[in-house]
Amino acid sequence: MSCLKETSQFVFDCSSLDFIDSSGLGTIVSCLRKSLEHNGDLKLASLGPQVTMVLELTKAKRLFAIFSDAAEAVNSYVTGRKA
Amino acid sequence: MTVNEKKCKGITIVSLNGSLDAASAPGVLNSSSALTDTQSIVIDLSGVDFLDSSGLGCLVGIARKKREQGGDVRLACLNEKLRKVFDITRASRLFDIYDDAEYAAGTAAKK
Amino acid sequence: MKTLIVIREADYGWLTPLFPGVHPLVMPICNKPFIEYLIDFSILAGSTAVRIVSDGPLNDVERYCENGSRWGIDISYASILVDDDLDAVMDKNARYCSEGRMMVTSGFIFISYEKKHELKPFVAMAPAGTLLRGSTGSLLLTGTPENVGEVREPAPCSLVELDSIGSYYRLSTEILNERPSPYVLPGYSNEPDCHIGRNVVTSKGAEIIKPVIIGNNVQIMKGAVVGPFAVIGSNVIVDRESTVSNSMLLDNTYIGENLDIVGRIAYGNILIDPASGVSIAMEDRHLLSGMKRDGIFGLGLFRYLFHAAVSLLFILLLFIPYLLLAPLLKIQGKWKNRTMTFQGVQQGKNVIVVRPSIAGEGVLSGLARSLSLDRFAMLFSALSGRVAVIGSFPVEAGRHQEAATSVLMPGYRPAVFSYAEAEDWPVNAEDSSIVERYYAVHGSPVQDMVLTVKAFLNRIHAQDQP
Amino acid sequence: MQQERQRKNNYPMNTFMTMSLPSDIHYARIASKTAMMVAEFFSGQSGIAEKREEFCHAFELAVAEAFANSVFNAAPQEKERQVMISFSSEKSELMVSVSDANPEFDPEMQVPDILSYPEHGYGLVLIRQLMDSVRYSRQDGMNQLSMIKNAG
Repeated sequence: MSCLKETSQFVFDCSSLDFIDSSGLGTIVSCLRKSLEHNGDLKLASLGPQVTMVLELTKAKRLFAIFSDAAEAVNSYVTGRKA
Repeated sequence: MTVNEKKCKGITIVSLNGSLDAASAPGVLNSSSALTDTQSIVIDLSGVDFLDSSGLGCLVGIARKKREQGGDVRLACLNEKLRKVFDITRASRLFDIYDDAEYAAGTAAKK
Repeated sequence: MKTLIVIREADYGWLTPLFPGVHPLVMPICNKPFIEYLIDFSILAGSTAVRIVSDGPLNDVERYCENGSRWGIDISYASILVDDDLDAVMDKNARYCSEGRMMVTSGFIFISYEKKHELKPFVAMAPAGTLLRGSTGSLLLTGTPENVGEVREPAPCSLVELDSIGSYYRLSTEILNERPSPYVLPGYSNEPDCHIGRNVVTSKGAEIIKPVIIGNNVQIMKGAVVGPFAVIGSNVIVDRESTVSNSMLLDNTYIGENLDIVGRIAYGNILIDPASGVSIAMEDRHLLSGMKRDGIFGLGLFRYLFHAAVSLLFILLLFIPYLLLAPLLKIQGKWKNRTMTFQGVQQGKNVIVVRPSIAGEGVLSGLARSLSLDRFAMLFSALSGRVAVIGSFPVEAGRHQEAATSVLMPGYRPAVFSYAEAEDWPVNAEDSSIVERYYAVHGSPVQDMVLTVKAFLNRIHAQDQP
Repeated sequence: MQQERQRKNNYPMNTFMTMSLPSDIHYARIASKTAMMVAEFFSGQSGIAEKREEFCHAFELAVAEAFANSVFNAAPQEKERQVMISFSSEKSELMVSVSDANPEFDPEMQVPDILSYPEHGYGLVLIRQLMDSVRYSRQDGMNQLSMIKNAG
């Protein structure tokens, strides 16, 4: 994650993500860990049904702030509002 | 394989007896003109104790020729062994199958 | 009275894509196939015979119900065409229907009833006509009533339509919740809301919360929580620290470690959300099955080396007996080399091995069998890494054509000896799969070696028995 | 477990019958009836009761199909050819193999769409559905179709 040098606050827009497996999930979780280490956060937006089910199944859903769309997620960094 | 015929309400019921298999199937068509003409018939299979894929192919051939010429074939009284062959090959999708030959002839006559 | 059960492919079209390979009539509802509820109902209503009629295939149903002797009634089957109406169906079964009173169920419907209300006199007295009707099915009576008397309204039964995965889920939950339950559910039960099947192993620290129904051959591992409201089928493992509540796990499902199954239906590697109908197939099986597909045959390199070493050991051990016995038995005609094709770890990738058969009752053939000389050639396949030295009992290619082996048996890994042989379980694909799966996940190289020796010794022992 | 062991011992792998018939369709009934009787004998020995009839019919029909397949696959001038049928068993499984020296054939043939009224091609479909395991091999100019069904 080279962009970690400039920022540590991320939003992953998942609207075009229609499938995730456990290694994909592992990557996202390690991204989250790195951003948290840099006092940032990684928020997820526009999750499809499959992705939501996998997150719930693996309990990973609890780790992320999840928003219905990307703009809302970006806004939350400014306003500090919770998901 | 023996073949018998009888009329019921104007419809011919052809009863087959014995085993309808690769050896006997070619002879069946010649044994009764009712199997090859254009009239609708009922084939009573209650006396058939063994049916293989050639026998099934023979019944399918009769149905095709009849239907091409405006007639029809109904089948009656399949035992469990025969029903299994029809089920596996999906041939049950091609035939009206009755559990009573005379009743099948009766409803065919009304049509 | 007789019953006619009419079900069409169009009635259950929604189910086929969700549960490929499962006929709706044998689809389990609380671990009991759907058709059994209808049969129970028919018997309670006074039927002595049931005929199942469909425009689709019925062989799966036939395999389960056979001729009905299990229930003490006659069960027969018949085919209809797609566009036959109910009159045509009755015509085609005229002989069966000729004896007067008939009860006809049509469509993919569940009939719920209460045991305490007498169904039989009600059905015997009710006039001909539709008793219950829904948008996708109905229950009707034909012929004159058998008894005269005053018909008590309303009918002591009601109709539940099964038209979506949501309705199937709701029905299962309802049955699980019903108390005292009017339905006889499989499994041992000393409380109405808890049914447990054969060979259910609950590890220390695992928790079961009622209401719950558990099938046969189930392992619930350490720290796992099952229930409330869980229907667990047969041959299921719920691995460490996972929770299953408000959910149904169908037969042959493996729930990996640390997973949350809440309000879901799981079937092999398929996970369904009954509320939305969304169904996902776990392409990487280990989300559900908790294992990785590493190595050439599902083993890591380290484990492979271990297996190769163990097979080398056995080759050295059996080399001399093989040289002595095999030619002798070949001359006697009792030793026949057979080339067998087994399903590999991956679907479609078969493994070809030599697995001779040793016939006869003599001392020599007995000795050869007890020394597992029939597996001798296979040890070389293990040495070259094409099969494992211990793992699953190999499934012959072509055995399970319809369903992928990996779905039927997650963790499948063909081997010289099987874990089932080591643990002295009955060796057949269905019963042994659970123990094989357990070791496929929790086994270690050392344990593999111990179990290989155990399997070998068990085979000697098996021959000693009279 | 004791029972399981006993069953293993009573039925070791055993080739108990081999027969050779002329490659002529009129012998198909002899082949299939024999198969049925072998299945009856075997299922009686292994003590299955409930599905016995189904088990025997499966063998009767599968052997009839395999035999007919063999005969129709032979070139017409090869009438003097033979079809070999052999029965063997292992534990609760009965195996029959049908072999001949005819040209190679495709055992994976699919049944054509039934609604187009196909008159041939159901044979191997039936065999595959009736038996638990079906294997085709071609070796030294011989076709061998091995079929196994579990009586348990």
